[in-house]
Amino acid sequence: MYQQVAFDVSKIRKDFPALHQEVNGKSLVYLDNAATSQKPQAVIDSILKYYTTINSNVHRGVHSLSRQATEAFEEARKHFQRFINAEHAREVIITKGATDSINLVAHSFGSAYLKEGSEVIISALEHHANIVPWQVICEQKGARLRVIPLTENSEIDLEVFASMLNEKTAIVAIGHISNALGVINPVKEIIRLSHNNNVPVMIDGAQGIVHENVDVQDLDCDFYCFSSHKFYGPMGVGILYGKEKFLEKMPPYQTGGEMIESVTFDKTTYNELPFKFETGTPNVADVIGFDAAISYIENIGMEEIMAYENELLAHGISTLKNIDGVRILADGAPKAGVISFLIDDIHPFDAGTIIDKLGIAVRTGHHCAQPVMDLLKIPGSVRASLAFYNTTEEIDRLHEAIKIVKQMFG
Amino acid sequence: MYQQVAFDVSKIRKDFPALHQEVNGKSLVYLDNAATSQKPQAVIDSILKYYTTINSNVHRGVHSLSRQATEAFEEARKHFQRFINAEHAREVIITKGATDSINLVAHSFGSAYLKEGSEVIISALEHHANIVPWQVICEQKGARLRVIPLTENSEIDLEVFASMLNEKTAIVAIGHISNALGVINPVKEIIRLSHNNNVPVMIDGAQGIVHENVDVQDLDCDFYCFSSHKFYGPMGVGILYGKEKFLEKMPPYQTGGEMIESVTFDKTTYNELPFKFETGTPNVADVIGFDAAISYIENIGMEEIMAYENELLAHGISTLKNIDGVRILADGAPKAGVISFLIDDIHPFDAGTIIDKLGIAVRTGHHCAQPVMDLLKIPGSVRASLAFYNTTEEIDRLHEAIKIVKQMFG
Amino acid sequence: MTVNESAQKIVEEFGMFDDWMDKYNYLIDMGKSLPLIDEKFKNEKYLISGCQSRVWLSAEMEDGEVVFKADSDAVITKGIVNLLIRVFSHQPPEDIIDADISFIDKIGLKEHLSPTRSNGLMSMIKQMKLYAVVFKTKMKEPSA
Amino acid sequence: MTVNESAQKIVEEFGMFDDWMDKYNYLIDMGKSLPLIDEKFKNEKYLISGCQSRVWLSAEMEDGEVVFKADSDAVITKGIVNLLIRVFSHQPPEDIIDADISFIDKIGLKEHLSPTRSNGLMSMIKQMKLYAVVFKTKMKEPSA
Ligand SMILES: Cc1ncc(COP(=O)(O)O)c(C=O)c1O
Ligand SMILES: Cc1ncc(COP(=O)(O)O)c(C=O)c1O
Repeated sequence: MYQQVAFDVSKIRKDFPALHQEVNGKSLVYLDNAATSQKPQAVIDSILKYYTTINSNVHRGVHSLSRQATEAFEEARKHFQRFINAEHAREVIITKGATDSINLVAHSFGSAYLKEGSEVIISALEHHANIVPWQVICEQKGARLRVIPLTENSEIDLEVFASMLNEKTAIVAIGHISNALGVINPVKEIIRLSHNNNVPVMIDGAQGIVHENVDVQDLDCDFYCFSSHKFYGPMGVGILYGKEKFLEKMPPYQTGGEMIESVTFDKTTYNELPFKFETGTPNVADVIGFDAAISYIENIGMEEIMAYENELLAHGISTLKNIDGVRILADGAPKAGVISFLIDDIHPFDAGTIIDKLGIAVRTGHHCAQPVMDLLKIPGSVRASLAFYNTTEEIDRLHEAIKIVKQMFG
Repeated sequence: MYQQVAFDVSKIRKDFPALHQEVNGKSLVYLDNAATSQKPQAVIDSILKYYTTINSNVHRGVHSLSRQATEAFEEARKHFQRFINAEHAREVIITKGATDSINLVAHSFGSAYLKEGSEVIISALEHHANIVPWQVICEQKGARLRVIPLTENSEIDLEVFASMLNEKTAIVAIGHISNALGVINPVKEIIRLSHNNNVPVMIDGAQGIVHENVDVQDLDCDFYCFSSHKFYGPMGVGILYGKEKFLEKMPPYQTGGEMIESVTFDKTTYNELPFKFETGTPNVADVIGFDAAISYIENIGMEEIMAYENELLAHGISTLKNIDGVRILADGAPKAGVISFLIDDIHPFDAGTIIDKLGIAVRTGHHCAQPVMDLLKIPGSVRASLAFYNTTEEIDRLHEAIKIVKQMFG
Repeated sequence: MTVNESAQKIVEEFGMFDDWMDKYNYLIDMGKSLPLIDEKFKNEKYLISGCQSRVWLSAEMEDGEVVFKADSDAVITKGIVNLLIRVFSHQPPEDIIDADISFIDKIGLKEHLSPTRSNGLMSMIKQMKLYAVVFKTKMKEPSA
Repeated sequence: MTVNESAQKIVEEFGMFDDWMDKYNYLIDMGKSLPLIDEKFKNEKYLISGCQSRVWLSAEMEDGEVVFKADSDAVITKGIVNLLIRVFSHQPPEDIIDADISFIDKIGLKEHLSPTRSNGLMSMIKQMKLYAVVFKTKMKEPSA
C-alpha cells in the first residue's frame, strides 16, 4: 500500500504550473476551482507524451500504434471503474463532460422509460445542466418535472421529497454537491427512499467526485456523472456511470461509427456496452490525461485531500464571517469546497471586479443555478471555490480583498 | 503576405514528433491519416501553454484568466470562420467532432424541418456517421432515407441524383471526400442541383477539409462539418458551420449551462447563436490547439499542401498498380489522400497484419463505410491514407511490404 | 461637445490616475452620480442582455439629438454606462452610428470590452448604436 | 494430451522461430491446414462477432469431450483458431473452462489479445469457454 506522508501543500503546489503566475501584477490566487481546476504537470505531460508517441485512432485499427492507443484507452476506462468502484468496465461510458452525460441519460433513459404522465424529480439546488435536459424530455414525453423545495438553510427538504415519490416517478436526478452554494446533499438517503419506491436515481457528481469518496456500489446510485476538467484532468472528457440493467435497455444516444455492429441501409445493429453509447473518434489524448489525473489524486489520497479541504473550508468560512457585512449563503448546512457569499448590499459583479484586480480569481453571478438564486431573491453571489492546492494564506488574501471592496463601495 | 518556399517535406517532418519513432523494430511509416493525423509541435505546445497559463472556464467569469481564455477561445472561432470563409463567427459552432456535428444537424434540423413523408438523400459512399443519424431521425419522423447509387467507378451518379430531388426532399447530406475510397464527390454540382429545388445541403467534410480548399460561401453549402483531429489538431473538437437562416430556426440540441439565457422551472429561454448550440464547459484547451493547427497549415499554404499531396497520391497509385494482383478501388475516379486496395484475394486483415509488422501503419476493414463495401462485394480493403508529411520513400516501403505479403500468402 | 471631444475629455480625466484603484474609485463615483432612469423603464423591454449585472437603457429624440438614460444594479456598470452617456447622449444619430469607440481602450477599460457575455459593454454600445439607427431611419421617413 | 500439455507443445514449436516472419509463416500454414467447418455452420448463428475477419465456430459433444470446428475468411485468423482448437478441442468441458491462456502471451501473439474489437482472439476464447459451460450444465441435468 501507498505510504502516507503529512499533507504538504507547498510541495503539492509545485506540481501545478498554472498556480505560479502573476495576474494584474499580483501573484495569482485561484479560487475558481468549481468552474475548472488547474492541472498537475503529470497530466500535461501525459497529453504531451500521447501526442508524441502512440497518437492514433482506436478500436478498429490493426496496426501497432492503434493497438497501443486502444489499450491505453481501455486501461483508462478500467481505472475510472476502479476509482468509483463500478462493478463492470462496460458500465463506464466516456462522454465529453457532465453536461453531455446528463443529456445522454435524460434523452436515452427518457426515451425508454418516460411516458405521458410520468414524473421526474429534481431539486431546487440544481445546476442548469441538471434542469434543462429534464425540462426538454419531460415536455417531449408529456411528463411532469417536479422540484424538491429547500429548507430555510438551503438544504433539500427530505420530508417533502419522501412525499413526492409515487408510482408515477420515473427517475430522481440530484446533484451530489451544489456548485452554487457548496451544500452536500443527502444522496444516500435520497437513493434509499427512491429505491424503496423502485425509482432509480441519477447523481450529478460534477462537484461530488471532487470532494467526496465516491463508491457507486455503496451509494447504490443508478447513474453517476462528472467532468474530467473539474477533477484535475483535461477538458473535453466526462464520465457516465450507469447500471448495466438500465444501460442495456436504453437506446443509443448519438449514432455513427464505433457504436455500430453492422450497417446496411435497411437495418443497423448496435454494438455492445459501453460502445453502444460512444460514437465518433473518442478524445483518446484527454482520456489518457484524465487517467493520469486520477493516478495523481490516488497518490495523494482522497482521504487526505478531503481532510485538508475541510480544514481549509472551515478556516475560510470563519475568516470571512469575521468581516462585518459578509453573509455566507446556506451557512450551517453540510458543505464542501465552496464559500458562496455576499458583502453588504454590494453587487457581486462589483465585488468580483475589484477582487480580480487584486489578483484573486473568484466567480460571481448565478453560477448556472439561477433558480436557487431566484429562490434566495439575490442577483447572484461571490463564490470562492477551493482545491487542495489552496492555502490559508490565500484565504487571508481574499479576506484583505473583501475589506478593500467594502471601503471602495462603502 | 506570406512568402512561399518550395515544399520541403524533410523540413516539415521535423515539426511532427510522432513520426520519428520505431514500430516493431522498423522506423514508423504512418499511412493511417484518414483515421487521425499526427500533430505538429506547435499544436502540442499550445495545449501545454494553455494549461500552464490561462486555463480557466470561459464566458461567465469576471476574473482575468477567464477573460483571457474566453478571448482566446473566441479568437479561435473567428479563425475557423476566416479559414472556411463563413460570413459570421456565429455560424461556427464548436462541437466534439464530425460525428457530433452531424448528430446535431440530423436531430435539430430534423426536428424543425422533417415531416411524415419527407425525404432525406445521402449517397452509397457515406461514412456510418453520415448514415445512422439520418436513419434514426427518419424513423422518428416517418421520413424516408434515399440513397444515391454509384456508377461503375464508385462515383456518385449525378443523373440519378437529379431525378431523386423533389418537393418532398428536406435535405441532402453528402460526404465531400470518401474516407473509404478517397473519391472526391462533385459537391458543388450537388449543391447547385439541390438549391435549384430549394433543398439545403449538408457536407460531411471530415476528409474534405484536409485535402481541399474549403470556402463555404463559394460552395454555398448550408452546413459543413469536420473534426480537428483529422486536420492536425487535437482530439475532442469538431466544427459545424451552418447558415444563420437555418441555425436560427433550429431548436437547441444538447441543453445545460452556456446555451441558456435564463432558467426558471417554468420557462427556459435560450441564448443567441452560436451559444444556443454549445452547452457545458467547452474544450477550451483543444479549441485553442486547433487554432494553432490552422495557423500551421496556413503558414505552409493549403495550395502547396494540395499540390504535394496530389503528386504523392499519383506516385502511390502508379507504384502500387505496378504490383501484379493489386487492385485499386474506384480507380480512375477523381481522388484525394486515399489509396484503397486489395491484393489478389488476400484478406485485408491478413495483409494489414503483415504490413504492420513491417512498421507501416495502414488501416484494414470496412472503414466505417460498410454499405459501399457490401456494394463492391468485398469484406473490406487495405487503406493507405496520406498526409503532406508523407514521402515517396514511404510509398516505396509500402510497395516492398505488399510484395512480402504476396510471398507469404502466395 | 462632439462625440470625439467628449471622448477626448474622458481620456484626459482618466489619464490623471496612476493606478487602477483610483480609476475604479472614479468609475464608482460616476456610477453613483448617474442620473437615474425613470422607474417605468426598468423592465424587460429596456434590459440589455448579455450583462452579469442588469442594465436598463432608454433613448428619446430631442431636437434632432438622441438622449440616453440608464441604470444598473451594479455600481461599476453604472459608472461605465455613465461614461457612454457622457459621450453619446445629446448627439445626432449619425454621429453615434459612426462613433469610434477606441477611447475605451485608451482609458484602460479594455477588459470590459472583451467578448465575454459576463460583460455588457459591447452590448451597451451596440444597443446605443441601434437606437441611433432607428431614430435616423424615422427622421428620413416622410411624416405621415 | 491435456490442455496444458498441448499448450506447452505449441509454446515449444513457436520457440524455434527466431523472427516474427517465420512465426507468421507457420501460423499461415496452420491456417491453411485447418480442418474446415461444415458449410452449414457458416451462418450468423456460428459467427463470432468482434473480429475484423469473420470467424465461425461450432462445438459438439463426443464421449464427454468438446470437439470444436472453425473457419475464417482470413488465413492468419484461421491459424490462430487452429492453435486454439489444438489446445481446447477433445477436452472435457471443465478443463476448457478452467484453462489458463497465458500460452498465447508466451508464443508472442499477445498483440492479438489486446482489447481491440478489430481482433477476435479474446472473443474466440470466450466463445469456446461459453460452449464448455453450456455442455457442462447439460451433462449435469438428469436426462429427461
Ligand atoms: C467521411 C467521414 N465522416 C465522418 C467521420 C467521423 O469523424 P469523427 O470520428 O472524428 O467524429 C469520419 C472519420 O472517420 C470520416 O472519414
Ligand atoms: C453541479 C454541476 N453539474 C454540472 C456541471 C456541468 O459540467 P460541465 O460544464 O463540465 O459539463 C457543473 C459545472 O459547472 C456543475 O457544477
